[in-house]
Amino acid sequence: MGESAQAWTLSGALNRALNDALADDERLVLFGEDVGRSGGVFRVTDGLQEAFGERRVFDTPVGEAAIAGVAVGLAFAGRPSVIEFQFDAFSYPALEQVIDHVAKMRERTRGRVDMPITIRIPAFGGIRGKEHHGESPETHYVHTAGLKVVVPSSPLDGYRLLRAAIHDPDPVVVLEPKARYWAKETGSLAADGPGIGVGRVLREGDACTVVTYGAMVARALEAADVLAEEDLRARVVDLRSLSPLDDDLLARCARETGRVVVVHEAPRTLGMGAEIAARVMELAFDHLEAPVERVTGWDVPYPPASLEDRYLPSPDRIADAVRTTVTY
Amino acid sequence: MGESAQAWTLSGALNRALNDALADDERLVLFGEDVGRSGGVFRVTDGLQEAFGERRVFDTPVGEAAIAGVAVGLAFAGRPSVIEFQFDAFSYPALEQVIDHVAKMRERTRGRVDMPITIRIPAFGGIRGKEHHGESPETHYVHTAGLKVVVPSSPLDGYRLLRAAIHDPDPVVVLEPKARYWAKETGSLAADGPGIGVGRVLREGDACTVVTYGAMVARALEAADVLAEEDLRARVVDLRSLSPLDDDLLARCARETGRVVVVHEAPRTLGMGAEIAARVMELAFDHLEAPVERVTGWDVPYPPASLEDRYLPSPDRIADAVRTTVTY
Amino acid sequence: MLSASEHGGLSTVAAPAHWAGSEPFRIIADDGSAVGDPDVGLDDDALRDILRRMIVSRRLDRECIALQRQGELTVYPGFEGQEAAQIGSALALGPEDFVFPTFRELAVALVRGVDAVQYLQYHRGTWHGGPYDPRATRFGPICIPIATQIPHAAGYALGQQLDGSDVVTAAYFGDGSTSEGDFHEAANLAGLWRLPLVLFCQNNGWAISVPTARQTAGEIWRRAEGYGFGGVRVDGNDILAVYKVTRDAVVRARAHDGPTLIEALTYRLGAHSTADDPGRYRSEAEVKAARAFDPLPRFETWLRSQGLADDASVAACHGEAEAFAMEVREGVIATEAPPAAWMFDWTYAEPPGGSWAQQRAEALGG
Amino acid sequence: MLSASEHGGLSTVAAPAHWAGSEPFRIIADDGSAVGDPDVGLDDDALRDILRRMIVSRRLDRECIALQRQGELTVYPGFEGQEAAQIGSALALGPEDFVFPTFRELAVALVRGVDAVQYLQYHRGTWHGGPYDPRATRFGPICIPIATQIPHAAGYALGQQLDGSDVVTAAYFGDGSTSEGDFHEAANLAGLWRLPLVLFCQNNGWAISVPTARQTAGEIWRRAEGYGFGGVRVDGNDILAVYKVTRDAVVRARAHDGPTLIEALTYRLGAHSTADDPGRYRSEAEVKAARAFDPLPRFETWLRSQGLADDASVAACHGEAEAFAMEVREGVIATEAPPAAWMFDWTYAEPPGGSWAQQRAEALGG
Ligand SMILES: Cc1ncc(C[n+]2csc(CCOP(=O)(O)OP(=O)(O)O)c2C)c(N)n1
Ligand SMILES: Cc1ncc(C[n+]2csc(CCOP(=O)(O)OP(=O)(O)O)c2C)c(N)n1
Ligand SMILES: [Mg+2]
Ligand SMILES: [Mg+2]
Repeated sequence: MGESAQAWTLSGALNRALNDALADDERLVLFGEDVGRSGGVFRVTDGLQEAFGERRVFDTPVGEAAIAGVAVGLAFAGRPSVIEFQFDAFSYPALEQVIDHVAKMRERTRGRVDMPITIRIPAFGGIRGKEHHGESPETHYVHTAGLKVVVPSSPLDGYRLLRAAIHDPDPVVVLEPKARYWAKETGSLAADGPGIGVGRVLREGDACTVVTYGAMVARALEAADVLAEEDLRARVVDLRSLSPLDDDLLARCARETGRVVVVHEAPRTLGMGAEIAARVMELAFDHLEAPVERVTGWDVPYPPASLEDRYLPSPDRIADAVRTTVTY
Repeated sequence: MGESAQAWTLSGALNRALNDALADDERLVLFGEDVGRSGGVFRVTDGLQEAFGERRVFDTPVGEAAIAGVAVGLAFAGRPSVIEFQFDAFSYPALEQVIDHVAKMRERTRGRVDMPITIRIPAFGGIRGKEHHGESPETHYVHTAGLKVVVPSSPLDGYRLLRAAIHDPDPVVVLEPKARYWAKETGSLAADGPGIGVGRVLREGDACTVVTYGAMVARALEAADVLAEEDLRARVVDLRSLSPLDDDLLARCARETGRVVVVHEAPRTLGMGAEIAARVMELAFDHLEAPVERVTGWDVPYPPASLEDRYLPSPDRIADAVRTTVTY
Repeated sequence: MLSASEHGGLSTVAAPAHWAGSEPFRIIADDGSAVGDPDVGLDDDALRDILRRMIVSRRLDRECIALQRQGELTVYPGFEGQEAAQIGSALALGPEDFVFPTFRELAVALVRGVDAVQYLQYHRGTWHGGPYDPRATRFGPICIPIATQIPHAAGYALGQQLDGSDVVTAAYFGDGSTSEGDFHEAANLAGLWRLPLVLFCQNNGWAISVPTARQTAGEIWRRAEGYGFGGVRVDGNDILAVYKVTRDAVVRARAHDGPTLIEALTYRLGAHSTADDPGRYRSEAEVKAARAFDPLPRFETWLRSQGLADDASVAACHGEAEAFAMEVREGVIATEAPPAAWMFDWTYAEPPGGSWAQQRAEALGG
Repeated sequence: MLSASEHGGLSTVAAPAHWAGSEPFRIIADDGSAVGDPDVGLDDDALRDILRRMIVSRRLDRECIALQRQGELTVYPGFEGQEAAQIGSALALGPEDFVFPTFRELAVALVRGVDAVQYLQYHRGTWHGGPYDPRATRFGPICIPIATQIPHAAGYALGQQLDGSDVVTAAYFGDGSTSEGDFHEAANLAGLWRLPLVLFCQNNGWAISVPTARQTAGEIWRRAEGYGFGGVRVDGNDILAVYKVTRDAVVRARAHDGPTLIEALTYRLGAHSTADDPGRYRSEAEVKAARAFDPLPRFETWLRSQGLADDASVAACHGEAEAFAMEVREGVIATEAPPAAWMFDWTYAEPPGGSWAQQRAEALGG
């Protein structure tokens, strides 16, 4: 993009990514509920209909199964698409289409029909939302072979990951942490840099590795700050890509720090922490000094706004887990 | 039931469980696609409509979301129900209703409205079925707080678990291993015995614990037979209940054998093996002599019939994993 | 689009675009004059009470928006303009009948006797969609996932049918909701099983930013025929007409004559919710025009013309509304966060031990 | 239920129950006499070719059942009785038009030029639903999850509309499929966007064991009106009538005049699939009665009456059918399991490394 550095929100950076992708590929279309005229509940599609017209950027009726199914049909017609499910839980009505078709059509047709579909979902909690507006749906997608799943944690990386998702010939689910839409980062947007499948170390440390993604990255960094004052240097890894996972990075960090804490908002059982714990054990068993700790949402429905803070991993809980791990 | 011992198929035992539950609770209703007149694709509901009438046992149109939604409405009206989704993948259209309502209604209403709904799903592979007829959907349900999930591996236990599921005031998903519908076991059907949340040791051993469920139980026992000839005594655990998991049993076995192999048909990533590996590490880290091995379906769509044997864990693969583990 | 005069009233502005097409059933015209038979079986007291309810509901709705602005509620979805549709239909139900609402039916909830402060716990973020007792109030939990409550209503109605009860079930939903698969599957069941069910659609012209013309090319009430039962289109801002068609539908359902789909043409005068800025997608002029079809002045005018309302009685209603709004405000503000234990207390009737119990301890210890 | 004579034909037995209600469009009566204009724009060669296709398709269908019984195919869903609906509609499509089928459209596939052996790889269990090239044959992958292909067809049609192409898309589905949410969501989009789409429903009276009367209380073709477009009911065992209504729908779609819902009344003479035992839920007598409405003798009788078929020509068709069935049989039996690597080769266009690549190695090494 070559623009000079400026302050971006995640919403703004994602908006720019969509804009640039639509400009780059004139066959790309973007659709979903309220993404057109109004520009989206979180303004991520703001101005795109105006810029690219109603044939490229359009509103659909309320019906998520059809949104996903139409994307599949468009892929048959040689059109890549970006679709949006308005909130996490509102992606569930489309799960049959996504699991049975979006994820499997390429395999079914022996590679003759790609599914270049980007599924954007404003996801996760932390915005004092109502029921069904704070869910962490990643397990459903990560468990589904044929899909890729990414979660940006910052504006500049959001731009990069969304461009990569749209560019990828495979279907990619982009889970956008709602709680970070308005967080700012200064820099220049660039599509190059680490792609899908690659995690990044955001803070170096050797006492323990905190592995996380999305809005929990900021909390992990906060926890690391606190721990640093105790001379406990925690490494913080932003996974970025939940499927595929960056096995090399996990292996390296587990080996180097011998201790791993996983943090996510989703309920614990069969949340990402389970997979990461299992892989870390497989990849670095002999190096582990302590069991992998999971700091997660509880195995209960996402709570009402007034209890959100008792549900989501806090910097305190993360720091405690690190302390437990290093003193194991 | 007090009947004298006889040979039961899983299909027959489940049929009897439904029959006895319908007889015990006259408010219970049973419905789904082809469960009435025809008695179900796997004959599990055979004869029930005749015995209990069309008002208690009835066919629905093709529409899984409505099947689940109607069960929710019936629960409001004070009626427990048993619903069937005809095959694993055909439970996906109902995931929104199941995740958003079946699992959460009790919490939403502060316990005022129970959801005594039993969701029966003929599941898993191994029958040379078509696409969408060999899926292992357990991850979607186990990750969803508010649900319980059980998987019988044998006729007598099938009877017990299905009766327990129907009796439970919470919604219970019963995943019935299609590949075992016609396997026989001789004994008397009884509803008492280990309930939901309790696993069982099917074969004692101290070299390693093989943890599994459903149709893989028989394969794990086969593997254990082979290993026994090598003087390798593998303990075999049938989980029975995937949610809640029997943490005590997992902890005890991991501590006693120091080595754990998990076997399931579902793709590896975020399959039950991930959760079990994570828990075993949490519960018995200091006792583990080797990383938990996962013998699973691959992270690809369930293959066509002719490749099924290359996808499902075989007794050979299981035995190999045990050997790897014990020589780690 | 129908012009206002074609539309049967005397307004000088055009009716909302989505009111075009088949003529809706109507009793009181936009200007408050009767164009049908206003004797719908309600006596004078009942008619006066209707106006009171409309005024009280609207006042509370506005108070809720104010409470949200002041940070006392989280996002709130207002219903201004839809009072006739909500109250008219709710009054047609009997006390034992059961309602499955969306998230915008506060006026229906009030008719059902739901405690407003309890209801608003949901919007305060102190509990989920079912803070009141749905069984006692016969008003189901607030339901967010669009159209998913319609199969619940079908199931409840089936339960009544199986019990041989004469309870009628009503499902409320919006125009946007009719595009979801769940609407369809439930409506088909309603027809197939001849369920004692009223499917009440408030076509308020909008599904967030999407106008009805971009939601469907058909007329919603016509869908019923494809399911083998009757549909009716009614002027949803004409409270007597709404009451009448709903009561007819309830009578039919109670007599085991099957379901009815009602499309009530109304207009969402406010934003989709307090989080929404309708300036992005609709003009002020359109809203201003729609105000001319406001159900409140229409009914008030007619009521005055019948000698059933005058300045004093209307003022009394407003006084009551004001007092009620203040009472609810206080109640809302006094509502505190529940104990953290509640996150775990209702998840299961028979809660697991093991890791789950340990999580509970961890969460509540912290 | 219509009696046979009301039904326009001369059969002495009653028509299938689900044919009751609105009179379907019909050209050739059950006894092979014309009751409408048989000039549907097909010349004599084309008419002769239709009979040939019907005979060849039926023969292949029976061969597939035999192959399944002999263990050469896994479960196979036959289409006997539905040849007129499938072939008549498929012939009305142009070569560039695109079909999204269910799992029962082998006769359509043959018209589209799909290689039968390739198609049957699916039923042999050597590949998934898309063993042929869907783009080349313009016939989508075999689709199992009921009604999910209908939104795909809507999306493909939307793609054509965006491209300004005049390609028409056809979605095939059954009576049972119309109860799924996906049917509804897609049909609504079709009407809203006036998509160049033909929604072709084969109402064969059964969804596995559930008769149409227990599937819906409405008439399927009537659903269209609720979505703002046209529906038509046709005698699905009258191949000229099917051809005519489908061609009209295709012409409309190609002229950008929007979608059409066609309900073709037919009857599934065989089991749902080779795994199904219809004796559990329907009587032999019913099937025997339905045989009187078999589309093959009907068309053959008419063709003979026009002097376009005689014993020799019919025998030639049967000879060709026999030869084709044998050829396909050999091809099917010769089809072997694919290499295990194929499990991994098509999952991703850009396959992951790490654990995924390692699983691949593990699987293929073993
Ligand atoms: C399944 C699902 N998808 C999307 C949403 C987001 N959403 C909330 S309200 C709404 C529009 C509903 O429109 P309508 O049914 O007309 O009701 P109204 O808001 O006008 O009362 C949408 C799409 C949702 N709540 N649930
Ligand atoms: C989503 C889904 N639910 C259930 C099934 C199981 N099933 C296979 S065929 C069938 C009936 C389909 O009936 P219809 O649409 O009339 O087609 P037909 O079989 O008569 O051709 C059902 C329920 C399925 N394949 N997909
Ligand atoms: Mg609306
Ligand atoms: Mg059918």
